[in-house]
Amino acid sequence: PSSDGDDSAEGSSAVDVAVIYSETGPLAAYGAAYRAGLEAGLDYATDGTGEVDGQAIELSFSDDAGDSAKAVSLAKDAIGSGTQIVVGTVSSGVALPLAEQAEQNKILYISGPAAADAITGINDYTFRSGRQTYQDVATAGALLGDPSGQKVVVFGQDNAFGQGNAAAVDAVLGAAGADVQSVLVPEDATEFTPFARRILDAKPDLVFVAWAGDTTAAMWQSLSQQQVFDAAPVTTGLADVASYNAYGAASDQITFLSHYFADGPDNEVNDAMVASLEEAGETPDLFSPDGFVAGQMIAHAVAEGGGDVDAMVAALEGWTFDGPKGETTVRAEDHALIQPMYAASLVADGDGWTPELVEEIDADTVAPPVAGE
Amino acid sequence: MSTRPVLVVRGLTARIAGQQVLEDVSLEVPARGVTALLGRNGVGKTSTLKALMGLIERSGTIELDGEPVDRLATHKVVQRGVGYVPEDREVFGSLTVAENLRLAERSGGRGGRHGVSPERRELVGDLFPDIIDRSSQRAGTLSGGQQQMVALARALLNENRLLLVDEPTKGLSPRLVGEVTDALEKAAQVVPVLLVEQNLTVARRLAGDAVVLDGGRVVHAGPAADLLDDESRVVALLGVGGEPGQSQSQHQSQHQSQDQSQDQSQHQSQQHDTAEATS
Amino acid sequence: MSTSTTPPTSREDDRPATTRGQHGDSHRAATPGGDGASRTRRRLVEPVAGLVLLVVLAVLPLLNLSIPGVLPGATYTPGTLQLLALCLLFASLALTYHVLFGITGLLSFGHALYLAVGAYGLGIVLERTGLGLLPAMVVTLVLGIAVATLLGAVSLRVSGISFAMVTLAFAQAGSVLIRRNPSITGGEESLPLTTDHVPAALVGVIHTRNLYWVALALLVLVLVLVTWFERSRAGHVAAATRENELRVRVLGMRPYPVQLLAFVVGAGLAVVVGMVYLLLNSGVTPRVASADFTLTILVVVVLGGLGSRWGAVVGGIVYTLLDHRLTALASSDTVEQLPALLRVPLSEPLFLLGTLFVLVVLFVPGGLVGLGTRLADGVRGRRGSTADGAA
Amino acid sequence: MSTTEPGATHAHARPTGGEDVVLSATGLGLRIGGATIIDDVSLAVPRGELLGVIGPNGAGKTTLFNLLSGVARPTAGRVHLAGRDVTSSSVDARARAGLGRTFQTSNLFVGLTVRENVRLAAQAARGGAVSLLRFPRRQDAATVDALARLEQVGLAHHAETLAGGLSHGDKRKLEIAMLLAAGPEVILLDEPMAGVGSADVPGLVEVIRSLQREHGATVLLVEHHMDVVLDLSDRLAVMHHGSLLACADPETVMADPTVQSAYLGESA
Amino acid sequence: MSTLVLLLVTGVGLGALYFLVASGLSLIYGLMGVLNFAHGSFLTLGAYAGWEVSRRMSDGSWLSLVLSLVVGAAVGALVAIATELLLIRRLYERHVEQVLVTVGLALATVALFDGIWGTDAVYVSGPAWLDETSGVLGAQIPHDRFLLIGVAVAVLLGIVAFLRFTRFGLVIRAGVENRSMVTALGIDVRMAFTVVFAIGGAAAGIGGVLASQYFGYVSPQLGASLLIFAFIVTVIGGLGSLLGAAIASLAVAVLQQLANFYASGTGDLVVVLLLAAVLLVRPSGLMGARA
Ligand SMILES: Nc1ncnc2c1ncn2[C@@H]1O[C@H](COP(=O)(O)OP(=O)(O)OP(=O)(O)O)[C@@H](O)[C@H]1O
Ligand SMILES: Nc1ncnc2c1ncn2[C@@H]1O[C@H](COP(=O)(O)OP(=O)(O)OP(=O)(O)O)[C@@H](O)[C@H]1O
Ligand SMILES: [Mg+2]
Ligand SMILES: [Mg+2]
Repeated sequence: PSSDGDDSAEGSSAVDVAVIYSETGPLAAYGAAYRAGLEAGLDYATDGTGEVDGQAIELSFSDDAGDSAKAVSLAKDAIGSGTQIVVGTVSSGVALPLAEQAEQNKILYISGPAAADAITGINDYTFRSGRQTYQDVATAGALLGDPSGQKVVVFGQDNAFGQGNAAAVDAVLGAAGADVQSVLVPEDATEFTPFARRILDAKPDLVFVAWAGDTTAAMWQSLSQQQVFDAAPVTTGLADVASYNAYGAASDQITFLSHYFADGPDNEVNDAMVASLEEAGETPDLFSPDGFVAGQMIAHAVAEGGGDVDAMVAALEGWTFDGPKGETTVRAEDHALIQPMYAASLVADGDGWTPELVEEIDADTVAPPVAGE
Repeated sequence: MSTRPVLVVRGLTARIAGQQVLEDVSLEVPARGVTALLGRNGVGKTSTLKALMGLIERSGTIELDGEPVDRLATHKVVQRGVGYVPEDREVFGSLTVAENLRLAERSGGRGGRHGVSPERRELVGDLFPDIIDRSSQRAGTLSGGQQQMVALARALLNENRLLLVDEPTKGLSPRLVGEVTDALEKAAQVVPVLLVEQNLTVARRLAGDAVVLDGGRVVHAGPAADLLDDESRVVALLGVGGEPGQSQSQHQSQHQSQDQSQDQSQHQSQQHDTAEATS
Repeated sequence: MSTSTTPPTSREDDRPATTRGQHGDSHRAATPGGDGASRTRRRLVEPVAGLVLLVVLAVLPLLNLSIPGVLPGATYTPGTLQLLALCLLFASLALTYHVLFGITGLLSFGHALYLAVGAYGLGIVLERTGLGLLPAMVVTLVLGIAVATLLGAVSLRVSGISFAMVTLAFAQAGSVLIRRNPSITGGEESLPLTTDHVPAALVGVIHTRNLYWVALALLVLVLVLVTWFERSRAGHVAAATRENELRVRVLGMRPYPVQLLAFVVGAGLAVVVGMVYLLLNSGVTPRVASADFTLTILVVVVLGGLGSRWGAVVGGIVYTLLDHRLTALASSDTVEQLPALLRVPLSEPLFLLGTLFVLVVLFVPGGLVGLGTRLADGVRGRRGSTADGAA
Repeated sequence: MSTTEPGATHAHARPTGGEDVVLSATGLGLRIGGATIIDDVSLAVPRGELLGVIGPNGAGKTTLFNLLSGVARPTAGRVHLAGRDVTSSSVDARARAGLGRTFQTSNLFVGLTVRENVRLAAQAARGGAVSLLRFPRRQDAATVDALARLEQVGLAHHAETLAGGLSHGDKRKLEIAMLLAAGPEVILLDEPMAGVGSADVPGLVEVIRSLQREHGATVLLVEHHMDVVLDLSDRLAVMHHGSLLACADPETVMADPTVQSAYLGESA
Repeated sequence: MSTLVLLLVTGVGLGALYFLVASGLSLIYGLMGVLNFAHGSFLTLGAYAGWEVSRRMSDGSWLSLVLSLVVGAAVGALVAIATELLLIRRLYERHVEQVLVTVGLALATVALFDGIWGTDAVYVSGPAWLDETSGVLGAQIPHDRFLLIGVAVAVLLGIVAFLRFTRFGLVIRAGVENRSMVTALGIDVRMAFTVVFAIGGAAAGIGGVLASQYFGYVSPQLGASLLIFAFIVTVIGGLGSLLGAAIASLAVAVLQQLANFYASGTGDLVVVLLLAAVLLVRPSGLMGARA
């Protein structure tokens, strides 16, 4: 960290933070949750002042519309005009190029909800404020108990997300002795019956579903109709609030692993976040904590590292703090964000469904192996 | 007699693609007989007909039987009783001959079959048995002359107040030229015709009046005979310097020229009132 | 009567689309035939104006110019230079499409594939081989041309809308393959540029200026090559093929090789553009291989003015500016404060872009360049007619 | 028409037996679906002859031209061009072997200028048309030739007009100019005079005559203007219902009663 | 065996969906030569309209489904008419420009839907019976497939009857070839074009409502995601041939199902290859009229 004298010299000037996220485009809903969380988090970390040690933290939001070319161009604009901290984006396809920019230009980058494992340990300048795929999968593993000898089928889309999940399951459960097999569906497919049959043909002991996108409802319906639930327990990640109605008839038969839902964690930070979001007219959602934690990390980095990138990186590395999900650690070696995860179930609630906590999974249980080792 | 002209055109100006092709064309088509529209290539004959039909941008006044039609959409003009035979035949190549004809049958309402009298159909059948035989052939595969027949038949199927006919004998065999000329002559007895024709023999035989265009303007109007029988005028207005190879074509035209003189005397009587109208 | 014939563009034009003068040269040739002087003047004007423009563009990074609302900042700042470089890149891409569609009349729905081949090809070659940047580019270009020749040779067996669909299908297959093989291409998570063998001068925000110059050089290169092709005898035969294939054959020439040549030239240049795209964005996502992206190129070419080289260039620049800056406009405070009826559409940049595009197609048939020429001709025409009147 | 000399004396150059046949068809036939469109047509055209082809509408004249030029493929018979069997050659291969044609309805590059239309024809004939390394120039041989051809048919003043904007008659003239520029040895003319104003007919007749006389081209001419056909033809072929009725000197043909009734329509 | 039955029957169901999407497209494209990229938006809008209806009615009754279909069709027809009057009409006979305006319209409308209904999918439910299954030769066939097949057949017959028993088909085929000549025969070709566009739009609206039932959701991307298959089906089937489109829909869907099951999810690639192969062998498509 630089000397106090330097800090106060810069004290008058504001610290610029460029937030690049999806305000429009297909992931706009995630973007909105992230932004609300971020504003709440910074507010919380600075006690509502928006200032750290007398330096105002200026967030400037810009829209990448989910397009990496736009994001890079926005990042270059920000970096070129002296910004040292870039945060955000909800899509992995945008986060990785931004991480690349961070390394090329030696600035601090804190990635948002993008789940790709590849972001962890990608370079010295890149951090993450959300969870990663490995943690999802490890949560499922924790639910399974002792996996050895069990047959696990990963059902997902045949793209980076699905394949990443399949690989992670293999790494987590396969390593623990499970027989992992995957059924991957072409991304553009609209008829899932044949794939449901494939799951059945595999005679699984556990089905792990990794799915994103609009076809979720149709997929679950096919699984119900072909009676996959009768064959084996099914687990999947609980997505955002808007999707709670997508699981249809299968809702109460699925064991969900969850990154976050409002009633999951039980701690003060979470209460504060939920209160602050509700006050702002927002609903706490899957990616609220990603934004909130980003806010906390920004405040901490600025407080400890001042305007110096290396100092900010050093300040974040190994930092343990209380986040909305409880005790959270930025692992020094690869910047993985070590955090607890949740198991949940959906229960009928009038017309819709609400998640209920089944179990909190300890942060260390689901911690990814150190990247690059 | 004081029959008024069926078509009165005043100050017709037209543009294609922003370029002026007609300038202040005024002409009248008498209520009977054939009026020939003559001129060298590219002077605007076809454009005149298209402008009358509303197929190209135009301004000026056009009256059909005293009613202005210059602001009507093309199909409205046609529904007022104007038949059109276009220069390039413009048959619908992907439709069959029968479909081409069916499409041309006009009716008061839509969809119905009424409006075309059996006599009309018979007339067309008599004139062009060839194409009736080919009802189910796609018009695009017809020979050039056959397509010309379809184009003519489409116009002759309906009762019209005026026919606009653009080079109907182009591409027809001499025999058919004769027959089409006969047909037009017959048609002209019930419906006036404005005829564009390069074949002066045909024009001479049919036309009562003639209008000559040059450079998008009318340069002459009057009785056809006055123009076509006056060699020096023909040369001056149409640029025709005596028919080529006259000697070789003697045995072919002898017969026709006899017809011609008869026709001309026939026409003579009609020409008086029209001459008055145009002067 | 005047002897001038301007290409018909009126709405009531009753000829099929293909008969309208869309050929850059024919536009020029078709303007007043009589006065050779104005033609030679024009012949000189184009290169001179081009050169001046080139110089201005080249020194832009050294200047401190700001165009508020259009550019995000002063011209020397990296963000602005990056945006300008993207503009130039898109202009180049549009030019490569002009070779296919504008000159040869080949409506391809799969042109994005070649951009993707360039970007992914270079990315993969750099990542998997120890080759330096230039050798890697050569390898990629050779590969790209091979792919273009093969797919072009197959798709050109059909024509018209069938050709469009076959190219669409190939591009779709390419897109599926890219998304489905993340271990090679990174899939949705993007393929990053491996910078080990890339000269340091092309890496990092402080060097954005160099990347801008690379993009400018690319545009000049593509413009020269496309102009070359268009002006060459082969280009003229390609234009003739667009107009009337049978007639070309009756004159004893084979349309197929000419079309294939145009296809490979267009696609090959797109591969080069793709390589620069990778450098500029230091990564690539499957978006560039999507059918939407091809449509975007089509939009650009039409926006600028179909059939004209400068149209493609102008279209590429304007489109990119709009695409990036409308996003900023849409999220601006002014829009936020509008009533919902206005705010909802205005806060969607793509809505604005789509609407604008529709308006251009409807009301500005020659695209932006056509609009420019028409305005200029209007002025000149009025001056001309008064001169005539005086004479 | 200042470029053609009027009043060139006319003489029928009769083909002598056993001369050099440049284009021939043997047993040519075309059936589409159940219809016989061309039926067993055999024809030999000696070098330098001008053969008129007449017949009622729909007799198969245009189709015969399509078969000879490769636009359509026969279902029977063979076509020989300059001693080579070209039955299965493509349109462009036959064009390169010296066959040129015009179309009954004008078939032009409507979006290119008149000059460019003719220039393309001239360049195609000279070779190297698809060169990437050479450019059309105002002074190059092909352009100079093109402008001369336009002069010859009386279209020089339209050189910079888009071909699509020409009037019908002018398009016919452009077709002929393109043919002149391509300079083929064997020429198929499908109703070149249809729609041409009477004023311009003599000029075009002279142009066609010069093709044969001065350039030694072999010409097949379909035309319904009898005076033109009779004026130009060395021999006359008569098509009827897809068959070749007769092929002889004009006097003999014109005297044939079938021709009189079916074609000329004179109830002799 | 039961697996094969399941694949075939659901394949036919998927084919029915493809046909519902493609029918309007094929009608408009085949008759008018307009490759309507905005067709997907018509479909999405129909689906949203249907959803708005069913969410106002008590969700899940047959009446509300029928009403959704009617409203969806009406909305589809109305936007199609508006599109035709405002955009397409000005560009008759300029097919490339027509394609382009529809591209622009598609871009703009998808963004507009994003703005109005949000980017998240809204979930749709219909009569409970549709979510149930019946055993057919040992395979569990979801009932909504039967609904899809039934409606697809009805739409096919309806459009064929329209073309056969009215003059519209004739007028439009002629109008596409040479519009000014049709007007020169005294026919108001513009009206005919509008009517056909409206029918295409109504078909899209119905397709949209049923697609949303089938997928269980509506999102701004719904139409666009189906559009590419509709294009492929239309082109394989052959220009303007509705029957061709129907056959191609079945072929594509069944092939896709089988390839997805037996050839490890290569359905998409197989369809692309099928398209290329069909066009290379028969450039005019399976039942295309024009060569
Ligand atoms: N589509 C067009 N675009 C531009 N100019 C045109 C177009 N059509 C016709 N013209 C011009 O309009 C003028 C008149 O043409 P029009 O077709 O009316 O002549 P015409 O008297 O019928 O000639 P022809 O006897 O050759 O048929 C011509 O100079 C022609 O060049
Ligand atoms: N696909 C087809 N099916 C049936 N008949 C056909 C087909 N194609 C052409 N024909 C017929 O073949 C005959 C020959 O036509 P062609 O065009 O060769 O005649 P033509 O002698 O050139 O006549 P014209 O002098 O009128 O131009 C015509 O009767 C035509 O209707
Ligand atoms: Mg004319
Ligand atoms: Mg013919």
